[in-house]
Amino acid sequence: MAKSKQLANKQKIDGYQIEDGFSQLEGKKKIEMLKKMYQIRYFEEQTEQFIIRGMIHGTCHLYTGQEASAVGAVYAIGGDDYITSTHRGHGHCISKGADLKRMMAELLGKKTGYCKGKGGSMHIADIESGNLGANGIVGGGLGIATGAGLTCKMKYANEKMVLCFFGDGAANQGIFHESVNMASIWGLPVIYFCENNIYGMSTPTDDAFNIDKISDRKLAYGIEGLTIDGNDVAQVYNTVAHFAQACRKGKGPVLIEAQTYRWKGHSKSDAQVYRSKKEVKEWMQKDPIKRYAQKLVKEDVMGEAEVSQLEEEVGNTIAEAVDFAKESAFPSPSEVEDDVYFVKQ
Amino acid sequence: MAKSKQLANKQKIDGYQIEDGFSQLEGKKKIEMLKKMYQIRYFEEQTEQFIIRGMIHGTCHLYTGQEASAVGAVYAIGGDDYITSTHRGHGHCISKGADLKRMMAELLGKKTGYCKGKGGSMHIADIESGNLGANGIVGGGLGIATGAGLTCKMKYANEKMVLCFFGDGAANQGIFHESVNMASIWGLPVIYFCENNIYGMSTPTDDAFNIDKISDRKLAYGIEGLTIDGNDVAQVYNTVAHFAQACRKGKGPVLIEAQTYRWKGHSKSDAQVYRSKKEVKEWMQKDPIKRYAQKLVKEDVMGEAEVSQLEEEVGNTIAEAVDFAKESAFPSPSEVEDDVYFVKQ
Amino acid sequence: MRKITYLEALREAMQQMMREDEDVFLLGEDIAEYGGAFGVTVGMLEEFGKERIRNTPISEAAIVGVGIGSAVTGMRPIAEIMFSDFLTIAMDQIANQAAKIRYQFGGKAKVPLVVRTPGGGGTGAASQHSQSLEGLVAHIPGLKVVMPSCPYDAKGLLISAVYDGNPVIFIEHKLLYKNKKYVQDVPEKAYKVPIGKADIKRKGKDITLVASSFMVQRSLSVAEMLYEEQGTDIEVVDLRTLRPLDISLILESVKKTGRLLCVEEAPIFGGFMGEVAAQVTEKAFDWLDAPPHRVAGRNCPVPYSLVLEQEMIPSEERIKKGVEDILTAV
Amino acid sequence: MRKITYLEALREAMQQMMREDEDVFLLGEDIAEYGGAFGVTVGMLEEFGKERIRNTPISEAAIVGVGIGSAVTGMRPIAEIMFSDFLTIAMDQIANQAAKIRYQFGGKAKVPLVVRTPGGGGTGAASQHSQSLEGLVAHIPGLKVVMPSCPYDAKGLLISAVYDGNPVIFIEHKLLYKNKKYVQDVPEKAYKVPIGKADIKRKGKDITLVASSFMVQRSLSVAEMLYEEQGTDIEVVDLRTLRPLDISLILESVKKTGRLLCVEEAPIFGGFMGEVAAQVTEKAFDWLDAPPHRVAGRNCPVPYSLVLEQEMIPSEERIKKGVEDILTAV
Ligand SMILES: Cc1ncc(C[n+]2csc(CCOP(=O)(O)OP(=O)(O)O)c2C)c(N)n1
Ligand SMILES: Cc1ncc(C[n+]2csc(CCOP(=O)(O)OP(=O)(O)O)c2C)c(N)n1
Ligand SMILES: [Mg+2]
Ligand SMILES: [Mg+2]
Repeated sequence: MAKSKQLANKQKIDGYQIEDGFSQLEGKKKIEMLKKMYQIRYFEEQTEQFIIRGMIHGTCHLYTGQEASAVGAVYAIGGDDYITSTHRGHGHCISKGADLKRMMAELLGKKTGYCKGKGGSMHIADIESGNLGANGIVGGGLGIATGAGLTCKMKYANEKMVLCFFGDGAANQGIFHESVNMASIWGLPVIYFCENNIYGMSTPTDDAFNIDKISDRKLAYGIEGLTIDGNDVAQVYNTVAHFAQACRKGKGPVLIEAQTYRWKGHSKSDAQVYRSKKEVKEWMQKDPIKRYAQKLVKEDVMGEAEVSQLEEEVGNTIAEAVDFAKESAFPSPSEVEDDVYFVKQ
Repeated sequence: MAKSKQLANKQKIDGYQIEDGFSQLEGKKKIEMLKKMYQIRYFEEQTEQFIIRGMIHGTCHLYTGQEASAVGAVYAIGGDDYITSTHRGHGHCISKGADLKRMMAELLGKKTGYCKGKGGSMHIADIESGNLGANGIVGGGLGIATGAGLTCKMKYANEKMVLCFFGDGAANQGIFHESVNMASIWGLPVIYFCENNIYGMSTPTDDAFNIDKISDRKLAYGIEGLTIDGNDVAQVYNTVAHFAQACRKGKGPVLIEAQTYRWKGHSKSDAQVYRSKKEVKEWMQKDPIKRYAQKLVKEDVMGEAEVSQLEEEVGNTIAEAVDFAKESAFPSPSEVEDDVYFVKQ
Repeated sequence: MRKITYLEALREAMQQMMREDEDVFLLGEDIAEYGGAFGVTVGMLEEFGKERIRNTPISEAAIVGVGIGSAVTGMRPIAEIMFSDFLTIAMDQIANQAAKIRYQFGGKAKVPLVVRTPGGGGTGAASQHSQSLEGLVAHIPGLKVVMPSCPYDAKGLLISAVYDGNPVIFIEHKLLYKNKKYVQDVPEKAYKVPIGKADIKRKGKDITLVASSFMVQRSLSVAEMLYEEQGTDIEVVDLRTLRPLDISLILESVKKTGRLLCVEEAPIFGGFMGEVAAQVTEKAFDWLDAPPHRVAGRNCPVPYSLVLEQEMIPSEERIKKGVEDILTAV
Repeated sequence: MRKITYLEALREAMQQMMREDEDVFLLGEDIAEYGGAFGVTVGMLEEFGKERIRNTPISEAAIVGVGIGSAVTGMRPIAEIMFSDFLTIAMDQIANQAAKIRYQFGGKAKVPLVVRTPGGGGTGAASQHSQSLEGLVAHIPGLKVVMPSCPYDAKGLLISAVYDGNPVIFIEHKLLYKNKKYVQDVPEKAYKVPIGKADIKRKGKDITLVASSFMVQRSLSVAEMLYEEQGTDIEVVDLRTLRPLDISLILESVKKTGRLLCVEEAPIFGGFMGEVAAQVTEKAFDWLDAPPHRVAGRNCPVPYSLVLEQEMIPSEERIKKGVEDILTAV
């Protein structure tokens, strides 16, 4: 998608000249992106309800507040491209086009879920749509993404590429270091997309890093990289589109740090003693969805009524997903040892 | 040691102003350092003989050609400080004051060896002298060094510090990343001393890194770092002394890259197809020992005759070590399960 | 005495050691303000400060590596790995460094490191947060492996572990931490439960059940149930320590009952209880009235959905059936 | 046919697959110019180029991680880990990613990844380069574990592994690679030896020896020796695949001989053969004339000095004694 665009006016983002491909998108596309953001938001609100009502066996990590990051990034790559996701993966998954019904069913442990109830929130994957999966291991997607990048290079001559989501916390895992270095020396088409939401669980980035910008780690690998506003969907879109193009040209990997914030606790059981209500409130005021909706209204892409209508539509989709999930059957205990191995037919 | 020195004239090394403490050392000390370098060289020549004659069960990684690096660095820290070493550890070990007899005995698998014959070349350690051990795992010393640094901070208020040797190859292990980051955020007194001998086994650094200087990885952790001539014992000494002082002041870790070259094959069984004889020869012309001896003669610290005498002395020491090792007994098979666990008396 | 939970017992052990001994400190992810993912260290930051309740980045290999380095140089670190599944990330540090340093240096180093970590399933945390990986570490010479099943043992074993002088993998269980059902009288003073000693948690004469950690509790429930229902008198042996294994106590019990059922949460194939069954057969063949059997986890990762998870992990019903099968055999 | 070594058989398998199938490629440390630490891939760079004989930095976790990612997206990577001891560094990738991806995604992914790695001792490489860690991986559901003992099996099993569609940990043995004693007739054409099938390497009627990899060869020597010396007729079962285990063949053999000795290079405690012994006891108790026994590595790391190393690893003498002990028992 980014490939076919004319060069538009450029913006300077963290020292890079980035073309504003977003502004050239059709209105329909822009609205679709808003819709995805609402889908994520409402999906997570619904999930939270399930948690409160004790309907989720296990834990969940909500993506609320980070919607611009997943949507902006995923819309800037192609449908055939790959993503790898994280424990906080619902947003990535929805952006990549997952079926909300089957996601919801998975959360409730149903047989109709993406993983037949075997994976749950932390393992939703949809290989067919190019989503190589959420991952319960912090940093778990980094090696996989790099390997997918190798496939893209060897099998698809960089026509396909990989968008690898990971958190600020994951950037201190050894596998981050090894993976990015390998992608760099081999020139693999991978965008390492670090969602810096200022905390790894309870640990603020200030305590886990002695550098100001995580993207400065690019210097350890000789690659490009920059820090962007992860709550500005257009900026995320433009940056990822820019580097996706570079990836396809064989220019190798890049490290993007998208600054954002998670509104909710780390997981189900987080009392949030490590941050102030005030801090949370301030970030909530910078709601990426509201910000984007206002932009679209201001730019006359849509009217306020249309926004409300969109919200309502999304609400209905979620309600349908809930019905589907609730009505679906649980897997049978007899299936427990199925799917461990691939068996030739 | 470095602590007590007066500030001398400074040199600029890779952007840092480093005081030339070396030139102020007593002649005796300077000669001792040369002696250590010879000890390493001759020890390795003897080891090579053992290898050729099939007397080494297992493999060995010779330090020949890198002598300035170990000696310069170890002499710049205190006797109470810690080092961690590598698979190519004989040089570090000798520099830290190990007994050549017990080292040689270990190589021959004798009970009188440092490890009672249980460790061999890759595991010689001497905790009492502060040598926390060679390591058969590439990168294996990095975590341990960082932990020793934590002890230095918590128990000794940074009066003790740690010198962590590792190779260029090890800098691409995940544990490098995690360790240096942890030392940085906690301000631990650790000098990460990367001996870049241009190859990790057969792999040239050019193939394993996409950056020119390994020391630039300092930028990923917000620490100091620089690249030095690892074959210049004075420069190594001065640089390590400078940063050892900083460590003791609580300024945290540093990443030093010392450029050097290994003269011999990677290990016992290396046909060296990956490099040219010419390249090896060129580096051998830059022999760090000859260079240092010439410097001492030129500066009138010692005469040429004294150098020869020193060489002879060292030759005798090695011969004694060989005798000791050969005459020593093998361990008894009945000891095989001893020393697995610490048992309270 | 007062009754406290398993979690409280662990915390108390750490607090008491840290008050007495400057060398003891904790490191791990989110152990400070947050108090650890399961709350074991809640409140400890306030008492001991952040130097000794040392929050780390998400770097499991370095957490253990730093633990090793500080242990070798004189500290007594207690490293927390948030879920035992992540031991795999630190496996080189555990198996190649911590376990081998003493031996490969010819007995001239000590590694008094404790790695605390919660294992086991039953919380719906799925495949990467529910494993029982004790078999992996128990196979490595140089390590000790401890798995307490109750508050009393938890406190006493943790104190023993910190002062053992060897690397100890100390595996706790998520379902034991806060469950009021398992509270116990625990002495307020510090005390040790010896490492390497199993414990008969219920005396019986008809069959020996060998288990560890949460499976001890489940085995005890079954024992009570079967005693009431059918008068079957089960002896429950709690391994407490997997390595070194207290095989003599197990043999004693089996020689008395003539029958052995091993109960294990990990997938049965290649699991630790194979060792126990094999050793018992080797050493007490003539006393056995029936072949030793194992009731263990299914041969699959731990699944998410409750119905599947309950099927994967040995239930009371499965243990009961295992007992009945052995008793009716021969 | 021509006789080739184990190493040549492995190389030939890889060459043939790579000529046929663009998706097959190798990655690992020093596998290109150097041809791998043991020379298995010597000459392959020249034929296939550096894209497909892909030299990596020293980053074991990423080597396996990259293998997984490329496998999931359609390639058939063969990753080489230079020594099996370093599997520990990649253990999270192996146990939490490769092994679990298919299951946790509900059966909707395939991970056709082979991890080739040499295990075992006998080379004086000491504690961190001599381990037999198959027990660690064989316990993990989702993995297959293959350990060929001879050139014929090596070639056929490697081809099966690459086309199995599941992650396979393929453990070779350093002492088998080049030893001319073990050369064999090996078909020039590509062929498969099925994964999951054990093989009777020597028929006998007095006792069953179960072993894998190099210990099969050592067991065969002992079998010949004892047959000549005493007429003892030993059946040697080569597991070939540890997971899935071909228990039915083992049971068949044990039901015939009534006696089982497991031979294993790894330290005995918690090793894989505990599983074999336990399963045989569970399933063939009434056929056993004596309790199954194990001759295995001592409970220590592999020491350096030759005298110690020979004591640690099961020798022919120890195996012989193990056989005699069982035969004289009862
Ligand atoms: C290897 C590993 N270590 C620790 C955890 C526990 N854990 C889950 S999420 C998380 C924080 C991750 O932080 P970050 O990468 O910044 O992602 P975020 O949660 O902020 O989205 C932690 C510590 C884990 N799942 N895996
Ligand atoms: C974890 C691990 N991977 C691989 C090896 C095999 N190996 C031993 S030394 C070596 C090269 C190390 O290179 P470098 O760190 O530059 O040290 P150098 O040998 O050049 O001194 C390799 C690959 C090992 N011992 N440990
Ligand atoms: Mg975060
Ligand atoms: Mg090197």
